[in-house]
Amino acid sequence: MLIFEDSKPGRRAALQAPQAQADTLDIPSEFLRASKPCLPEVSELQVVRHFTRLAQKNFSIDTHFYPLGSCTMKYNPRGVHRLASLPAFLERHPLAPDVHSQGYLSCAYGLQEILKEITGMPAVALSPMAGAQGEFAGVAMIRAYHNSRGDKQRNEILVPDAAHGTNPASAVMCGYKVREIPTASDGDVDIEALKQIVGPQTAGIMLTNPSTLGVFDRRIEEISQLIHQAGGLLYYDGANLNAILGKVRPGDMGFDVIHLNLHKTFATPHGGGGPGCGPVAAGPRLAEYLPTPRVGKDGDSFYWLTEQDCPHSIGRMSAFMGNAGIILRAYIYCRLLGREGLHRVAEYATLNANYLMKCLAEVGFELAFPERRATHEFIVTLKKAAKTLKVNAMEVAKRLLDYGFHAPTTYFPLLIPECLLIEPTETESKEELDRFIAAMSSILEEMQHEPELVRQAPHTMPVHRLDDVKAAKELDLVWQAE
Amino acid sequence: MLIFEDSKPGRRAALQAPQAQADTLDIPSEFLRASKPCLPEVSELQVVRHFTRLAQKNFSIDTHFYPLGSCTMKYNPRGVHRLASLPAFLERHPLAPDVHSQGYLSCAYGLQEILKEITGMPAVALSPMAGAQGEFAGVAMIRAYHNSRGDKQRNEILVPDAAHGTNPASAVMCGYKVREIPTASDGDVDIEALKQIVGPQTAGIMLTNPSTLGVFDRRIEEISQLIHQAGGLLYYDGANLNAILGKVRPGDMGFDVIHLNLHKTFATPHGGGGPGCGPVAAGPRLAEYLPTPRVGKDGDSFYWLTEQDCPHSIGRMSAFMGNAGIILRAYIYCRLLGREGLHRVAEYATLNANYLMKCLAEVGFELAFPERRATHEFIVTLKKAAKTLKVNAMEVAKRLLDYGFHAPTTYFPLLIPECLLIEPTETESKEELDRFIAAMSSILEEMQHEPELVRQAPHTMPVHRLDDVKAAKELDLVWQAE
Amino acid sequence: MPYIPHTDADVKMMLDTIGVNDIEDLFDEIPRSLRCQPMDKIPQGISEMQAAQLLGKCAQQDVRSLCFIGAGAYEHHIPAAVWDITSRGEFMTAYTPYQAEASQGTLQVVYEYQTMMASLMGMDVSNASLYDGASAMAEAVLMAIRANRRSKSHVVLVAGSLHPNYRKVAHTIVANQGIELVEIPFDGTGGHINVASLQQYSGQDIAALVIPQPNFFGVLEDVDILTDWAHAQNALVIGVVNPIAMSLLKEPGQWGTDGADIVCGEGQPLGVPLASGGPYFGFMCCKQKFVRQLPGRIVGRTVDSEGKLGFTLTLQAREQHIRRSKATSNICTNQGLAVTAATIHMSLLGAEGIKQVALASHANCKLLSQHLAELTGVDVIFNRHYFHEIAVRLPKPVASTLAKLAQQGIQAGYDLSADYPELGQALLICTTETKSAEAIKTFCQALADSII
Amino acid sequence: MPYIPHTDADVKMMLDTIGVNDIEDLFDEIPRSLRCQPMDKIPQGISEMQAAQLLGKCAQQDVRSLCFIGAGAYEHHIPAAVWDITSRGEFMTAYTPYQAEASQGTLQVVYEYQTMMASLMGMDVSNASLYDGASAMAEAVLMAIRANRRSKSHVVLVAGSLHPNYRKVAHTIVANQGIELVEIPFDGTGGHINVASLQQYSGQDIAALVIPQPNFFGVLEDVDILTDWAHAQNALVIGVVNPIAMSLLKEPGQWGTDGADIVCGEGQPLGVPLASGGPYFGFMCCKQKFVRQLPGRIVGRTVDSEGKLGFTLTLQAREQHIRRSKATSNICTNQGLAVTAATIHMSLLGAEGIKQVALASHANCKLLSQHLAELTGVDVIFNRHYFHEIAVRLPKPVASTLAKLAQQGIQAGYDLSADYPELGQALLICTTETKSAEAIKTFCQALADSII
Ligand SMILES: Cc1ncc(COP(=O)(O)O)c(C=O)c1O
Ligand SMILES: Cc1ncc(COP(=O)(O)O)c(C=O)c1O
Repeated sequence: MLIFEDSKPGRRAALQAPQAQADTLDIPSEFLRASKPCLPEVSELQVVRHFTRLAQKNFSIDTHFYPLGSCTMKYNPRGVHRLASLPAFLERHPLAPDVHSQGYLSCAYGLQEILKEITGMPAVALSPMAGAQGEFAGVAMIRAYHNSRGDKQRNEILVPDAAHGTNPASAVMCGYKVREIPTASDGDVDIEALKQIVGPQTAGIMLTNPSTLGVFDRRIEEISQLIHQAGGLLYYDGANLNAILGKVRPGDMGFDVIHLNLHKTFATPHGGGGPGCGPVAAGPRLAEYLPTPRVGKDGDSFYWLTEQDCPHSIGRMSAFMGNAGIILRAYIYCRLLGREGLHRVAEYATLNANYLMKCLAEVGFELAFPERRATHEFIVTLKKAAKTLKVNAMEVAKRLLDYGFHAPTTYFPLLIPECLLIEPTETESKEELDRFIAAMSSILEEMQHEPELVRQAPHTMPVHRLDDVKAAKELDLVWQAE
Repeated sequence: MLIFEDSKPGRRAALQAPQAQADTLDIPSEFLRASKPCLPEVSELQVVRHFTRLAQKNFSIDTHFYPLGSCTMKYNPRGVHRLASLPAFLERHPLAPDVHSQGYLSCAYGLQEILKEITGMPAVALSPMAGAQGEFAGVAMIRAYHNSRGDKQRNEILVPDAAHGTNPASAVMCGYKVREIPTASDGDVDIEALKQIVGPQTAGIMLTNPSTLGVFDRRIEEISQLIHQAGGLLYYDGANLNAILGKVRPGDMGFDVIHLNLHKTFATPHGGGGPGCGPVAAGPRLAEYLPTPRVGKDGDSFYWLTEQDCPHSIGRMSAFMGNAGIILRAYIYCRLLGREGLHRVAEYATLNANYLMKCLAEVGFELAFPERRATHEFIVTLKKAAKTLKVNAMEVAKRLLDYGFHAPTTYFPLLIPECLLIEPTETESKEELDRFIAAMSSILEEMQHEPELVRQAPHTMPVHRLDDVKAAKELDLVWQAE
Repeated sequence: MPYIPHTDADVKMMLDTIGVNDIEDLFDEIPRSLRCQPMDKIPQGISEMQAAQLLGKCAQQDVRSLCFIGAGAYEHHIPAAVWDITSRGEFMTAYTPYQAEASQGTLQVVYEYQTMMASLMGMDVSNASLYDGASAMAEAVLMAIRANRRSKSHVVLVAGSLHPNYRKVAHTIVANQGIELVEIPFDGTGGHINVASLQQYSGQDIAALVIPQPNFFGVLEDVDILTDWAHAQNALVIGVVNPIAMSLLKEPGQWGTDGADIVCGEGQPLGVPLASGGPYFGFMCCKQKFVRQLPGRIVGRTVDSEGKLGFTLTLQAREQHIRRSKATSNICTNQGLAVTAATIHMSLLGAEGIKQVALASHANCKLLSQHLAELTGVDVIFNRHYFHEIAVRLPKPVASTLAKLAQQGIQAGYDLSADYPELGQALLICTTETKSAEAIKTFCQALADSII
Repeated sequence: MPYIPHTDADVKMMLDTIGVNDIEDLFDEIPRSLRCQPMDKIPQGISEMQAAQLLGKCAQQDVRSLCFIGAGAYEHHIPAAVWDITSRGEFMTAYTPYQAEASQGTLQVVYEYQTMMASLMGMDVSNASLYDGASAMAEAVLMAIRANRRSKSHVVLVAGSLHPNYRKVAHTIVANQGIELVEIPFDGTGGHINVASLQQYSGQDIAALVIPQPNFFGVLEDVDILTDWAHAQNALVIGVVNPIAMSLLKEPGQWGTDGADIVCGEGQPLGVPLASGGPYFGFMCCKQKFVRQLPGRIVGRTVDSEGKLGFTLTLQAREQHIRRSKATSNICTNQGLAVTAATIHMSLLGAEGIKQVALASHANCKLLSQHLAELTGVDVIFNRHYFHEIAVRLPKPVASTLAKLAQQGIQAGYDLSADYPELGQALLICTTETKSAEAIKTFCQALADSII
């Protein structure tokens, strides 16, 4: 039932609005609204009950194992949420004077320092509000760099075919053409192809390493040299940082700029779609172009660096200071884990992924890169099953829901047919992984002996398989009273 | 799955405990524990996931209509919960000095004043921690009163047969004998029988009015005279206060002492079993016997009245000051509603009950007291159905769960066979009541045409019908590792 | 209308259905003469925003301070997850689980709680909670009288070293049934019950002996000796213990040769905030053979009609709603939500974590006592082993010292002089793991300044 | 190990299964030369209790004050129910609803949100959110360029009365694509865009005109005239509005003859706390015909294989994960949780409630301006109708006045002098329904004292 169907004219959650003062309204009617918007008219209990029941229809980390590749669905610590929600933080106006804001500023500054250490980069800006905005910022910084040198013929950004869709989209938003680089059969970038493509028109390359194929590109140093020699710069997509935290740093690999997904590696909750936060860290070449605002420190006090302080900045990305609440969460998470804890993140995420990969292979699943180590994630391909058993990856994913597991990422990266990208994260126990393996194994049985059961899945969710085609063809995007 | 089954030796939610300082332990081993208790060894995510999933297995006000008679399951305002959980309130030690506690004390005092007005009684003590403890306090006060007058032959408390089980149990805990009074066929106390029973041995009577039969005893003035003339006192069980708030006051009906269930009428959540709070209000005869501690006011400042201030008090009921958090909630609820709002509570609770009663009668259910007004609740009896259709009240209750409604109270009061005691409360909408009526009506159909469906209910809950007999016979009260 | 969902049209349709003209008609069975006036002394309603402003002001008046008061309620770290989950609507706004099939969440939580609590106490079974530690002890006394088949006595011996409020509450609750609570004086040097002082009761018919561990002064009692003495008299042993301490100290099930018979206490230290005194919860465990005398709710595991495991309230025949005047207790509503919190808390900390809490709390108290030893005029009163709380004698009146420290935002402890005038100007000071070495220093410095 | 559930035995078994000796072996594909040193500059880990103490101290430094700053972020009452429900684990810890069947909760919330938001704006459709108001406006500019089939221009006219930071963000985001944002100066007397100043662009090829309502100064724009002018030039109209104001002011769908084409703005006033600037959310609505150019997620209603209604992400072919370099935007993660809060907030307040909030906020601002009128030297700068926010000129430098008031715990407003030096010592002051008459008086008194 929709909340609108609970609505009845004249009903109110009366304690939530102030007494109207309509008699004092001095605004002439030409400026005023003539008809009432269609918002529900419901009681407070109706609202609480409606949305509580809706919540129960979701899978989430708090209720289910959620091995969604490339998304790092790890435990979101409740203690972090609590502390980031202290009233003083929630009540502070973004434009409050610095003297009233030393607490928040010190945390943001603290996170900048921590991210510098983690990335091996000398400067950090926290304001981009998600990974994609961080990508945009990074590419815009590359552009600003070339522009400042009068190097204007560089109009191409190179992006591996396995890259996340935001990479090419961000490059285009910065006014670049995108050139795709193929992947070699071992999962690393096809370096010979890269050599063909790179040239004086190359502004830079966007790499994810470990890549979204779940492998670490072993020739990263060579790639880095190649690009730099051609006058291009290297952008690092940090969405997969969970795999290498404390093991290897993007700065040391030769990258010039990187974004991080705080809502992945740094355990801030994903909120059913967001918010996230995509800080950007920059090497010496690009630091001066970082977006504003950033936090500076003078003696014991902290302050906002303004546009005046950063004359070469690419500018603002948000009306205020970015997703402060997420920044706070990441800071608290880092303080809780500390250097040892952060280091362990990559170790156990990698351990879990490799264990799961090995076990799934043993029960009969085909790996995309059986000769490679898994990083924090890995790919299973159902190419053969799809042909012989006529059960595809999407159907297996849906069937997993019936077993009480969220599905892995499907059909991404696009170049691996019928793929499942599986990322267990470090916060899942061996028992949970073993249960998942058992479920996958049992689905494999079903594919052989009861394929229809899998094809029609899910069977136990609030709805059966939804008709996506109808959704896109007969658009129903807002509710209309009958 | 039990949390113990998630447990593995050596696992820890490591951030939750301080670093051990075992080296400094100076306590000799004779005082120390030799073996470790069996607590689960689990990670934080395992805990969060386990208990979140368990929560989803409950029906609750926030998720379901819950017409549990005698329990007043109304909306528990989230705003009240939030404000009662302000850190300053949660962090205060119960023995903190009064100068550090003026905020809490002013709220408790404010509630005392409000309850005086609502009950029509001159004095209130908030410390009893539930209705039953309030009953104990009230009866103990009656005993203290008689004792103080040397009136020691009074050894009986009268309790109507319809009374809640806590009433006789509380009287016995105070050292009294309990005499049951029958109910007349119209639902009121059988006054002729009462006249036979009352006498010089009568210490008092415990009455619930409106009674648990869902009717208001019309002869309350006569009863009051009768008891008082015999030298007894009247105790009012305030669990049903929701029905009469602002309409009639126990003090005006002639009662000498009353307890209130803040977790019913005053909308504090029931917590899956508690906590509640059972303040006691007393008339002039009994005020001096109220339990300690209470809150006094001197000029602008508030303080705890101690045993010295109340020499005739029956004494303490709790180690500290009772369920302070519930007291705060009730105070905030009263302030939000204010006098008009509190008044409306009884009106709409009564409207809902009478509407539901009328409609259920129309669809074919038999009422226990068809000639009477419903108060805030009423009784349906399935006596005939049980005989003719062989479907009993318990089975109908279970079947309601399948329809997404919590069951009404069943088999209470004991004197109405196969009864359902139904209390919708004022916070449910007409639509919700109509859906409930439709469900009941459809169950009536099922009873006639598919009785087995009802008899085997529930069918959609996390478990099917549980074996209570086995539970009591083969006691399994704590988990043992295999 | 606040929290009332009815529109005018609804009301009209409903009244029509009922067949009356207005809502007032529904109250026509109440005698006119009794109907009351508007409740003018109750303030008018306010919005949630106004309430937030009002309560915000109240909260500001409750000064947040550095608290060294223990005396039965203890400030421990509570993981955020505990109340985040406990406050979920499905736990918070459910009733007592009368409909088991629709309450498996709450029921399983209680079953897990019973398991944890019984194990922590080294006992066979646990109930689902009582109101608080003090009222639980009163119920334990009543239970002991019912349960002790070898005694006809209504006399229960109670250690004078037990929390004074517990003794008062027990008196309020049991006295009307003619039960006599006899106080055993504590040893002036050790602060504990010296078994010698029990000798006068040897051979008498005694229903039970109540032993605290640690006692009100933080002092450790000789629980083994006391237990064996009581059992030798055919008296039952009631332990009143701090559950955090039980991760470290010998569990009641192991006291003496046969162990305590009934154990109860305040559950607050297990994840429940100080919160001005409540809601907390009283726990109670006992030996299997006494389970039918145990007051309060009990959850059992059973199977459903398909053989699947599930949980339900059991042994209800002990309870007031079935047994009425013959029930084991009048308790109905208990402290379920606090128990939910405690169950989550114990799950998060585990046996090892709770032990670390106990160790750190105690280590802090040792640190405190070392600092105090440097203050001239301040003496630790008792010479026995203790757990995380100590009684000290001050050279100045306690009341004025406390007032001075309060002005500096320090709640220095509990003034013992009213309850125990024989101890002189005595102050009970507690530390938990929440007190840093720095905070302890601040406290001792402030105390030093105040007694100059 | 914090948040890691593995026991030593687990690790050993897992390594054995994989066939390596230790965890370090799993990193053997990373070139040795690249491996990094321990991250020594990161502090060591602390417990949750220590973190609570640390953050508690930080929070204390963020002085809580009486805040009259608006400037794009507004302090409104937020019902407790909003975040209590929004913070439930199932909403907070879910990912973007790629698996529709396991995400009906989130998806239905977004569908309801889209319905409410489209209706509040008087538009046909809404997306599921963008990052914030400023970046949403930048996306609106990009969208207008794509959507305007009648224009080949890369020129977009932007009111100079629009929030300066919005203009800056839009510049950052669109400039690299060669789009030119031309600023239309505002009228010095009215503070609004005078249509006369647009005449110089008449007949030119303009892709779009961006109109704020109310504008940054709180002043109301002549939205009807501006809209009709733009449409006459074949330019699209982008409205940038305050959603609370839209309960009262004419909705963009009704601007001029044909209504605005795209509407966006900051969703924060709808139930999202000030929270130092975020997470907030940008909303965006448009006419049906432009829906395929709309950036961001969109939820549609459809049926399942049994014909039951359900919800799913739709029109994904616009998005980066399908369309990659040809997508309508690079946005992926959005501000879903804030949207959940806004949906609950709008449900609790309803149309009437939000209108009351708007009316009360505005009435407070009128009260404020009356008080200010009594202060000599303080002048309201613009002579037009406004909504809940006004610009005033002070007789003393704004910066030092603000500093003085800050010392008294008052955040007096937003200093306009850096962005608009032409206005002199100008201060932008806002009131919402949270400011009592008393607070307004306190403020005016403090302001009066500070400018003597
Ligand atoms: C590899 C990769 N890059 C970039 C992104 C984009 O991050 P965001 O969704 O925060 O914009 C993602 C997120 O899914 C990703 O997995
Ligand atoms: C009529 C009546 N009296 C007394 C009580 C006892 O109250 P409590 O459960 O708070 O002890 C109840 C509670 O169910 C009740 O319904």
